[in-house]
Amino acid sequence: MDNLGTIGTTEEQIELLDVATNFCRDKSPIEKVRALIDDDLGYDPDVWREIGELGWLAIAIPEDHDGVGLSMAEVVPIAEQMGRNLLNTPFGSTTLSAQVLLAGGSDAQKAAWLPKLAAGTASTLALQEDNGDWDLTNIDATGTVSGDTVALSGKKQFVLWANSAELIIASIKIDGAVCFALIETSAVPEGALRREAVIDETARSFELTLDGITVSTDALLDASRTRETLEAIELAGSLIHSAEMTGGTQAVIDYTIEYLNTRKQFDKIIGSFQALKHPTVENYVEYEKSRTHLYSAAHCFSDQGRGEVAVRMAASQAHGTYSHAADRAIQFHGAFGFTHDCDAQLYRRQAIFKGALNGDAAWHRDKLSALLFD
Amino acid sequence: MDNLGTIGTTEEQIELLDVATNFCRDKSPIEKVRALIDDDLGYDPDVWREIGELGWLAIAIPEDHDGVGLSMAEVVPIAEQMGRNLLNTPFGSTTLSAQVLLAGGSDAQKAAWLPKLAAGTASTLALQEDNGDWDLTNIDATGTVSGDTVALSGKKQFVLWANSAELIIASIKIDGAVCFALIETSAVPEGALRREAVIDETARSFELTLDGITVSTDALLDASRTRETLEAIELAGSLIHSAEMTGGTQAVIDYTIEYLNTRKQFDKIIGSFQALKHPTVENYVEYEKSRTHLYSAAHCFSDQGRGEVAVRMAASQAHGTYSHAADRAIQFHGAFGFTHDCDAQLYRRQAIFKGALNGDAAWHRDKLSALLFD
Amino acid sequence: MADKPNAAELKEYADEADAWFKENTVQDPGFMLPLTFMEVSTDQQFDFLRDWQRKVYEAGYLGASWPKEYGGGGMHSDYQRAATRAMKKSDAPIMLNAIGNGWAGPLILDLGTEEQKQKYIKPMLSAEDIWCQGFSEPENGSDLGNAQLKAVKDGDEYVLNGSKIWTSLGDRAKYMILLGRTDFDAPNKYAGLSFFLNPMDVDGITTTKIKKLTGEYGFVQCFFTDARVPADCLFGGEGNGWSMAMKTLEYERGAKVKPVGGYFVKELDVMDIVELAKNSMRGGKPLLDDPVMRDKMTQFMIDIQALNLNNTRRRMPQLMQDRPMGLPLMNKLARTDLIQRLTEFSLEFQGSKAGYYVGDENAVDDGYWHRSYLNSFSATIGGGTSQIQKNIIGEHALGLPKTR
Amino acid sequence: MADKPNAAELKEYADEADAWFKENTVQDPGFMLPLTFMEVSTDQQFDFLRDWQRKVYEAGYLGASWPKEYGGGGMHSDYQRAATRAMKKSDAPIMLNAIGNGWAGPLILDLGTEEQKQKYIKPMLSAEDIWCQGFSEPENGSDLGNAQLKAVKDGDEYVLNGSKIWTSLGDRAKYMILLGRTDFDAPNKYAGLSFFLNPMDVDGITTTKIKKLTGEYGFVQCFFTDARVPADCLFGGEGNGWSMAMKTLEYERGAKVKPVGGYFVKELDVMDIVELAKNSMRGGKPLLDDPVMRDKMTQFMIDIQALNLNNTRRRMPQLMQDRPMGLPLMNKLARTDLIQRLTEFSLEFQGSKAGYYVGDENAVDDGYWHRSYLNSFSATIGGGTSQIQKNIIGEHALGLPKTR
Repeated sequence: MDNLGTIGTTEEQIELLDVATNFCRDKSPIEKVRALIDDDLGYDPDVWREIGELGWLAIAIPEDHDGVGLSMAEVVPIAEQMGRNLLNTPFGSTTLSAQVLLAGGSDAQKAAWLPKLAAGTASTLALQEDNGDWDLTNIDATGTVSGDTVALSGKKQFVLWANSAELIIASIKIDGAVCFALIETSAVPEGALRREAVIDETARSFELTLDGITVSTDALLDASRTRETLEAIELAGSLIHSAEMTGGTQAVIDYTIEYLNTRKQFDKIIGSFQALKHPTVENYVEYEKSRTHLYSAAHCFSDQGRGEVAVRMAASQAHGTYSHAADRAIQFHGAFGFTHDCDAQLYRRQAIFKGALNGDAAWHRDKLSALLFD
Repeated sequence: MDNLGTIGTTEEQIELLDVATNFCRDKSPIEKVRALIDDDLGYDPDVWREIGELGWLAIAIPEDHDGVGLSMAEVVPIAEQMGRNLLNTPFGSTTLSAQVLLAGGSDAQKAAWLPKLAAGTASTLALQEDNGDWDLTNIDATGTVSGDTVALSGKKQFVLWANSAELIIASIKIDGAVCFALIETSAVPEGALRREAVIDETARSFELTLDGITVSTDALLDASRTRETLEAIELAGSLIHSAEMTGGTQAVIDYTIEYLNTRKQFDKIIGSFQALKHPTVENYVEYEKSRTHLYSAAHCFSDQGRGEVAVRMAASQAHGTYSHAADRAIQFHGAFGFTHDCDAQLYRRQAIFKGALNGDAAWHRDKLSALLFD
Repeated sequence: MADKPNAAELKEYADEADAWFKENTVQDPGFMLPLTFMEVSTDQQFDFLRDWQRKVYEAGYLGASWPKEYGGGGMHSDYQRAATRAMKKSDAPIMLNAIGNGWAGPLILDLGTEEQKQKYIKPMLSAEDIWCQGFSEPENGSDLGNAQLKAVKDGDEYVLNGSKIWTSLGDRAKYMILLGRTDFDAPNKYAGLSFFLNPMDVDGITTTKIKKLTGEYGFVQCFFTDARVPADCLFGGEGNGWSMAMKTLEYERGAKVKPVGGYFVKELDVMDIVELAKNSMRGGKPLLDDPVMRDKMTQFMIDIQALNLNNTRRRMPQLMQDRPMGLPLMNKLARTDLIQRLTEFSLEFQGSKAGYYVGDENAVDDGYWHRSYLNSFSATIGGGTSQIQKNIIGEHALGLPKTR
Repeated sequence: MADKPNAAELKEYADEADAWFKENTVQDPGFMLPLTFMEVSTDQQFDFLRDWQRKVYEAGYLGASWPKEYGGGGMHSDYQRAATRAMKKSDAPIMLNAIGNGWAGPLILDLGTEEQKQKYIKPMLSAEDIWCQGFSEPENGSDLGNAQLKAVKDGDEYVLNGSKIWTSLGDRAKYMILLGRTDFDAPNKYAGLSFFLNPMDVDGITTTKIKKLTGEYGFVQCFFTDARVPADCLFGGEGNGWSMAMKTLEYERGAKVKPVGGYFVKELDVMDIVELAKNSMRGGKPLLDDPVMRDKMTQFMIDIQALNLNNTRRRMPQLMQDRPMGLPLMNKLARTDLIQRLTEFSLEFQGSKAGYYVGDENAVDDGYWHRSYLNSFSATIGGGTSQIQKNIIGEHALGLPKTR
């Protein structure tokens, strides 16, 4: 198997890890996370502005588009720490949008949007549809070209942060071929966006009705690069989600350990019971494997062949581990774990949501098996 | 799902359970089991004679063939207790042979052999070949008919107890169609039987070279009933193996509990450590599920549709549970578990062997899924 | 003791019951009905279930085999069983008054005075008096024996101070079976406990709702501040609280329960999951064509069938000779864990739509599976966590030493 | 301290080493070579491995970075690492003298006297003196601190009485690192222990072979009956036995081990299992076309890759900031459990042929997989069972309270 990757770090990556660790911890205490659950916007605009000022949205954007000119590898520690602190913002969707523009955008489109995104303009993607399929090419939304305009129709689900994005990149089919349309939210009619009730209460997700929206043909991504664009979405998306899930896994395990070290039953600290200690150790071992796969995926990301194997391993490991660790976190908190006040449910719900957005562990294993054995 | 079975017992079944429980415990103490490992025959001829005298080999044979006229349901408790006490004899292969004759034998063949088998003549089957496949129709051994004789060729593996059987029922292909030949071991040339080195040291298994063996065409089972014959082998065989495995599971769990209740480490009886207690409880729960499936399979055995579902559930549950319980038994016995003197390995090895003979848990699940979902 | 009916009599009764429930069961009241008495979160749900229980009782299909003189039907328990089967057949809603009918009622019938039976049983059956349970305390979720709620005798009253938590229907109940500490100097923690049939409508008892991880309500925490209750609420005598509590747990576990009838928890019908799997698509193909999913689902079917058959085998002593306590003790652990794994697995069927939750028009089965999965923890945690169940089985069925 | 070589120097050395091992490694001596020093069961295997170690040592590829004055090569450890890599590349056999080179050697170099270094190191490297370990006792497999072997000072000798068990090469070793109790009245069980570099060729020491669950041999039990050994065998002083023993365990765990070079355990090459899977047929089709098997194998690949990458990440403090002890402590648990599950899984590939065992002409890969699975328990049990590893990780990496 010559497509198994290695692991390594860059100086910038580690510096960003240190900065992000402190920033996310300071800006996203759990009280604030819970307060934002009941907030329409769902995040703190000041924190979002600071994220932009820190240049974190520009990291993986080339310098000639006002970016920092680093790679997705340096995005990973930031996304990881955001996930760890449930600091949920349009960071992921905006970063991913930039990667999509880089993969499939025309020079004009890049020039028009990348500097904006690098500077902190929120953006998002509209990919999923009602069939529940993770195959991004299995879509029914269409675009009909007449002259230099494209009339869109169909429905998109799980359009994250659409309430604060200026740009929505939507997948559609034109004459049966998948392509992508850049939709400015200013052009989205009243009521075309419906906030969805999603399992992760810290996220904001919307259903977008395309009917009645038209875009100029200039707003279509390069149809000849659809394959590269889809790959960018799958791989960059999986990398970001894996980072967020791995951070969340660390947090939910630490949260559980904290409880096991303080809660008493039968006059004993419950962490001394092997029935709780050993499964927690097992989850911790799986977490370290997640983090190893994550930084391997970051390291190999741009490496043909190895990149996809590493990313899918990271995604599969991260989702499976996050789900199980959070599931056990609820159980091990006993009756308190059954309450909304216990943070365990926040992580469990997020693990479900991330898997739904990005493909669950089984899905990535299926893709992996072809890369490994065929 | 109208093919899910129920559970029930017969009076004879429960009486036999009581008798077999005592008989097998008394006749097969572990010292004797270990002594027989180094014995060529592999079982105690006196015990075998007693089994015959008890009529246990006649249970599922109709009265008009000198049988008891009960069913496979009443064979189950006996096979279970034999497995529980590692009392390994040609009982299973002989019982199965009778079922095969009943399913596919001519009146003459039944009349010739069933009374013998009922009276304690050992018999066995030759089904497996070198392809490792559990699909009994995937065989290469052939029979070539000329006049009223059939010349056999090919090799058969895992012919159990061939050293003491008078009859071997071998699957072969004649003109591409699977059928079965009755081979009297008296007609097997010198050196055609090679004792195999198998993982279960309490079993006796042989490779049979068919080349040079000829049988009369009268010794072929009814070719028009091959499907029924194959089904009898699969289902009756699985039922017997499931019973033996379920008995073995009970024994290996009891053996482990015994150790956990006596062994001390760190000045504590190790059974008080949840790291050992809880997995043992989990294995015990699975064992009770095995036994429930087993007696459900016995109860539904002759019930069209439900029978196969129940038997395959029993086989899958029994093999998976036996394997895991014995695996943990080795581990939980610590360094002693790593020795040949610890009985845990006897059970672990038998679980591997039974799965190899009868199809492992995954194989039966695969068959089940078609019965349940298609 | 009422006469055992002959087959014909029972058949006739069963047919009547089937017909009655077929006619009277409301399948969809227009809002989600709780699957268990622990999930009643809205007035709408409460009122509906209370009315339903009364209706069933008045039709004679609840408490049919409880003594006539206290409000029961006085019939042989075979009749009640037939009625309960009829409820199941028609998928009728749960009986609301679980703690009353399932815990307090059997205890009172078993050990109560004539006066107590007269006072409590009938209104309990008719759901006029709702009961709740006050065993757990914030600091002693698993360690009931360590209950600290203070109950001090003062004349012909007890003065209660402390708090109870995880109380289903605690804000709607008229009575609570309460475990309090009357003696803080007892030789051991159990000996200091006493058991009360405690009225909730007295000064000094307040409740606050607890929001569940599902986002819904269903439990309350009860605070007792110098609450004064009549001394004759004491049940079983001072210092016998632990044995009384253990008895109620036995009734719950199904040991020597008089069959009041009905069910307080609707078992999730696993066949619904098979349906979900059959109707789910993945990559344009039915999910059950995916061999990995098929294999997992098949394993679940094997587990489900085993637990269903166990319920029959539990009544077959001839197949329980070696460890008779095993099957009875393992049922809760095995079933609640299986439901948890199964409902979790059901999310895998939904692909990206697993991201939706109760309340979204696009959610699969209105989010039923997510809700069921999250609610499944109440069963793996409540009534002794799965971890504690394993101790119980290990110690009482397998004879392994205590963990302490 | 020897100089660190520059890239060119190292490359030249590495090329020489590669060439030497390529030329001198015997892949198939005509009998099964042990994968670990614990599996040496026949004279044939022992003699072969002893000769091989001497040959490697004499070629300068073992102990290359140990001090010249005691028989080492005195070179920078980068050279030894290059040599060890060369061994791996050529899949060379293991180094036989594990306890000597891996445990006793580092301890003696670390804390021994000049005289001890002169006496023990060279013959240890050349495999002339084989060493074994005497920590475990029949009654104290996991609880080393409770060792009871009695060591009583008598003039200039110690008199030993007791028994040691699970001693690899115990019947072939010249020395044993032995944990004995010199003080039965010590304040705690640890304080009574002392550590000896114990000669095996004295009267009163006898050994009996232990048959392993594989059917092979590899361990012995050692009996000490009034065995008299010189007092200067005591190492580290009376009462310091526990800290000496802990030090050797540290060397084993890889902490501050001087790289003697080579390996004592051949890691099973998981890619062999992929090969097995690819070459296995089921129902006339390649096993890896079976989606369920594919999925399981893929999961194993994810686990394998994680553990392999962990070995690199362990040397990256920048990615171990939060729980620095985590990765080092989990390695043994994770790897040995994985190998056990993986070798067990490999039996599933074989269909009915899984029934064969070592010694049958029809056995898949001569029964290698069955043997590897059964042998895997020596790693999940020896050196602290997986259960004990979880305690260690829980307590030392996660800060959870002790279980007692």
